[in-house]
Amino acid sequence: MAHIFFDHISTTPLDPRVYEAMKPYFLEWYGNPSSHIHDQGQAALVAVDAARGAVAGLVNADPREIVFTSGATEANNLAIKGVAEAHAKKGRHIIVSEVEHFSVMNSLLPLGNRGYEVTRLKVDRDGKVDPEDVRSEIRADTILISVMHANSEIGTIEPVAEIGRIAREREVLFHTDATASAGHVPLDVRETGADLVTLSGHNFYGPKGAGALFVRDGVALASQLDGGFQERGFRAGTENVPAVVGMGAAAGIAKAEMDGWGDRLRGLGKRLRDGIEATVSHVHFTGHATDRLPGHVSFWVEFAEGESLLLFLNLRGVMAASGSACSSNLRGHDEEDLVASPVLRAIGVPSDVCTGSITFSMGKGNTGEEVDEVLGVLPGIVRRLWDMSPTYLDYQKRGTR
Amino acid sequence: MAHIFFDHISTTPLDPRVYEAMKPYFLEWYGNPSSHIHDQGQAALVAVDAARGAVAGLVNADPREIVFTSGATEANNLAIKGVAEAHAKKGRHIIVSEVEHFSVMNSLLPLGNRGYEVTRLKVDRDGKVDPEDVRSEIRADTILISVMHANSEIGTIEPVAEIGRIAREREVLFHTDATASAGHVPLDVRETGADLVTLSGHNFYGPKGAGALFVRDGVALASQLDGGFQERGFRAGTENVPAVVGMGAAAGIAKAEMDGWGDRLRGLGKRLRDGIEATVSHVHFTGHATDRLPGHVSFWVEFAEGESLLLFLNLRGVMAASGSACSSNLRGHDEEDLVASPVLRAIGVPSDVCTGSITFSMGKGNTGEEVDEVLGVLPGIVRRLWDMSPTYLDYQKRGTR
Amino acid sequence: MAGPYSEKVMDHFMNPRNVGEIENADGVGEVGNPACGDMMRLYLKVDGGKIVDAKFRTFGCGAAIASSSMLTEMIKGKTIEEARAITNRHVADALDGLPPVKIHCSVMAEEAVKSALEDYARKHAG
Amino acid sequence: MAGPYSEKVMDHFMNPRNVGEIENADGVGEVGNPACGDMMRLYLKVDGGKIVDAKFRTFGCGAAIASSSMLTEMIKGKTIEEARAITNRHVADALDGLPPVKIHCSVMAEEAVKSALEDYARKHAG
Ligand SMILES: Cc1ncc(COP(=O)(O)O)c(C=O)c1O
Ligand SMILES: Cc1ncc(COP(=O)(O)O)c(C=O)c1O
Repeated sequence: MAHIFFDHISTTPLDPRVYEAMKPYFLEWYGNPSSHIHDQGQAALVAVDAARGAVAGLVNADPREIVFTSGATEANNLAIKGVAEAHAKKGRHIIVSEVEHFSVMNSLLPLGNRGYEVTRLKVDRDGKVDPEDVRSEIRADTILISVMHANSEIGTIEPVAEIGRIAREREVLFHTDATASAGHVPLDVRETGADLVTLSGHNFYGPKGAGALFVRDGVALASQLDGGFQERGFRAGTENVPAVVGMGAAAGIAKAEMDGWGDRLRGLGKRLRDGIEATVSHVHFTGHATDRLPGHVSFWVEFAEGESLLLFLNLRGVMAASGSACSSNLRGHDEEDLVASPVLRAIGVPSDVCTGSITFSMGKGNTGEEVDEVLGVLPGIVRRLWDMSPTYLDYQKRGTR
Repeated sequence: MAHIFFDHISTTPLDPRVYEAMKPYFLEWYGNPSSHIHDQGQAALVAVDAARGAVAGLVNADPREIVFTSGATEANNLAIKGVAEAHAKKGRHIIVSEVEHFSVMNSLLPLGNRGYEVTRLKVDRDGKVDPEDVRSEIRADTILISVMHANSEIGTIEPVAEIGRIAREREVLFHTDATASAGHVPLDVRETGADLVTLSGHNFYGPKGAGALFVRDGVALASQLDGGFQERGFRAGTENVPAVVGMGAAAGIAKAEMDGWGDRLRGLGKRLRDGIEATVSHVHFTGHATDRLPGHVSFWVEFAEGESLLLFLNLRGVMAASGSACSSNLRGHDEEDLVASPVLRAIGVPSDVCTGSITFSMGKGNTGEEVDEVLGVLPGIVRRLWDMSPTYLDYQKRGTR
Repeated sequence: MAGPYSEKVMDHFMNPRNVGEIENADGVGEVGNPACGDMMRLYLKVDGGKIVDAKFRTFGCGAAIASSSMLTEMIKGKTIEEARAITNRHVADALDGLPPVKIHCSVMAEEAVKSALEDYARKHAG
Repeated sequence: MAGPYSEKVMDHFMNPRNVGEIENADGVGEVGNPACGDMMRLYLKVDGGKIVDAKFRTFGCGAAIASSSMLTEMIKGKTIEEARAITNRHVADALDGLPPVKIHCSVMAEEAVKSALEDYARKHAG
């Protein structure tokens, strides 16, 4: 059967070259970088610092500005809670967009009990924040603006450079969650004017278990994982050496190759989108038409439910996502954990149809043949679900929705 | 040159069988467990849950009671801060021993600003907590007792079962940091009466990047990493699948084999200790003579400084630690970061000599020949440092310290 | 590869039994709401106090479709009393279980049959 | 394997120059404290306003031993004024740098020579 992975927003396959780079740090050089007084520890420390340089290089940062974490969730928690804690004297007002990932949104929750106020910026139909809204929401006690670089669910790239400019002008710290975009589209922390940037290794062909927070030199931040003196005091805990090495290798590869990937993936994205448009009716594409992640095609289909679409696609060897991974999480305690996608609601998708969303996210390994194969199976699957659906029946009888 | 790793308290070499278990989850099964609607995600989820079962099996827990984290530091932070936050209504008093790791001690620091009070229990000359001290320090507003299972620096195993009994009697939650002991000596969470136990994969021949917190069913705990709905809401963030799988494999191996390792290591430990005693004068062994980690030999030498000892040992291919890895950390900003070991101070080692401490921690791969080789080089190194030392000179001239 | 669902669920999802409508059904039940992600419509044909035919149309997830399909299989041939006694637990068990977050789909099935039987009772009360 | 220290530091650590005592030294300086992990004792032989010999004993880390060794090399043959002008920076630079946490070892070297020269001045004041 086919094995077509179109779910790169959830994670990406490890690049074999990255794996090769990691290998020596499993069996041979297993040292703890804190024990750098001896050869094993020293080898680990040197490897971590080389990776730090490579990750810094990806976003034009100084190596000293890279704080390794266990992943994007931890980096987002550190950015939000770390700034909130360190700047509480200046104020307790934080501005975010309403399409941020749960790891930003939920980091704000514990702050609510401590007197922090949050302004959630509306987005337009394409999922974009209006930088002028940022400007008008800034108050004297605003300490942080957090707007993501790219949205994983609908692919839209936010105007972070404009937001960064406003943040700098008004002397408010600016964090951007670049989990979905880093390593895929260029991101220069100097040009963006970001003070804090979240990066995730496993989202650009690196390993799970390594993320990073760019922390502009001089930005005060309260550590959220307390313990030993690793990561210059910003993040305690023995470094995950192989994963950090892998993230460094992935950063180096992405820097060198992402322009090429991007061009190819934009082509595949167009081919997929055009094909869907031509073969499936009642389809509504989501996100910005051009300012979007390469290879990312997202839409919703009327009269069909997303999970069923995904299950049938998977039965044909096609792996995709419906909205954020979270919203199709079957591991919750009860149905309360099956939240409708806040992103789709934010862009105005009617709630009775937003459960029918699909996100196809392609990666550098995908091919035109795979696109064609997906286009070959999708219409039949949609038809099958329509034929089972009472809402589609009613629509046909009434000739209207 | 020799390559003798006697620093297993800082980290352990990965067991090749563990690496084999991890391998399929790098290039082949790279899915995100949250995307379990498709085959890639499902494979990841199944693997994580199998690992959960294996880790639970190591300490006689239910799989539902295992929360995977990025490591021991995170598990300790989650235990301390998570209980503090979730039980603030009951009280704000926490009891710890004064020999806890920095990741427990420093987790208490941010709580200080929020009205929490901490009682630090004294230890005896062997580094042991007296359970009766625990009993007498419990107050109506005590919400947590945290006493480590084994101390990595001096090897002493604490009387956790007695402390657990007192904690249960008085209905106070009990956390034990088993980073140094789990997978090396038996630990049954039911017998110990612990409500929370910290486990660390890379400390028992598993990979870096995976730790776990045992959370007894029903114990309320506030998540410290907020985001998606992973780990039953206790810990957000995409699971580090290969590392978690590796920790599971390491747990299974440890459960089956640790008794054998322990016996061998106790033998090697005795050989090393006896040899040092016979060949080096002015040596003082630290920690409990019998209630200690197998293969763990710790001591301090008068008139010699620890870092110099380690450097010379490393030049002879022998890798060891001086006190906690932290206290020999050369990565700090300034000398304030070179803290004298709080553990050695706690057991009454005079501060002018505690810089001369050495911890040899052997692992299952070490041999008797390696012990003999270390015994062959140590006396000469000590002599060399003495010959350079003004304090040794004075001692010899005065014939007294 | 084991999926998030049992083999039974996947079988009924992939090959749902009794999809369709019954013209001039004796009872029709509709529960759920597309806004909540699931909507189930159940048609019954009743003869001599027995359910002689059942068909459904469902908009929803894998569990919703499988629960609908399993329900129709379970009630066909049953008396009205027997059908009324069916609980969500019976449906879920017949499917070899459902993930906790999907239990509500079996609840929907239970509600659908109750609702269709009420409709039948209302229509045949006079 | 590159260690935490420069090759220069390691060279002076492994093969320290001028370890020992000078009987009837013209100046002796002692700085540091074993409780802080480092103690340095410096002996000077002065002749015609020049340091003609220097020896040391040091208890301490790699950087402390290397700084002591380097210092003795640097001051031998220097005039008292030249030796007094030596700063911790000179010592650290001569060692191709020290980790930030170890800068205090070079400071100790600077203090040791100043202390030994003061001792010399005191002894030879009258
Ligand atoms: C935009 C964004 N930020 C953060 C995260 C969290 O990443 P992780 O689960 O790897 O920690 C995700 C994951 O999907 C994401 O899409
Ligand atoms: C007793 C103890 N607890 C916790 C830790 C922290 O472990 P990690 O750095 O792997 O997070 C250590 C590390 O040395 C330790 O010895």
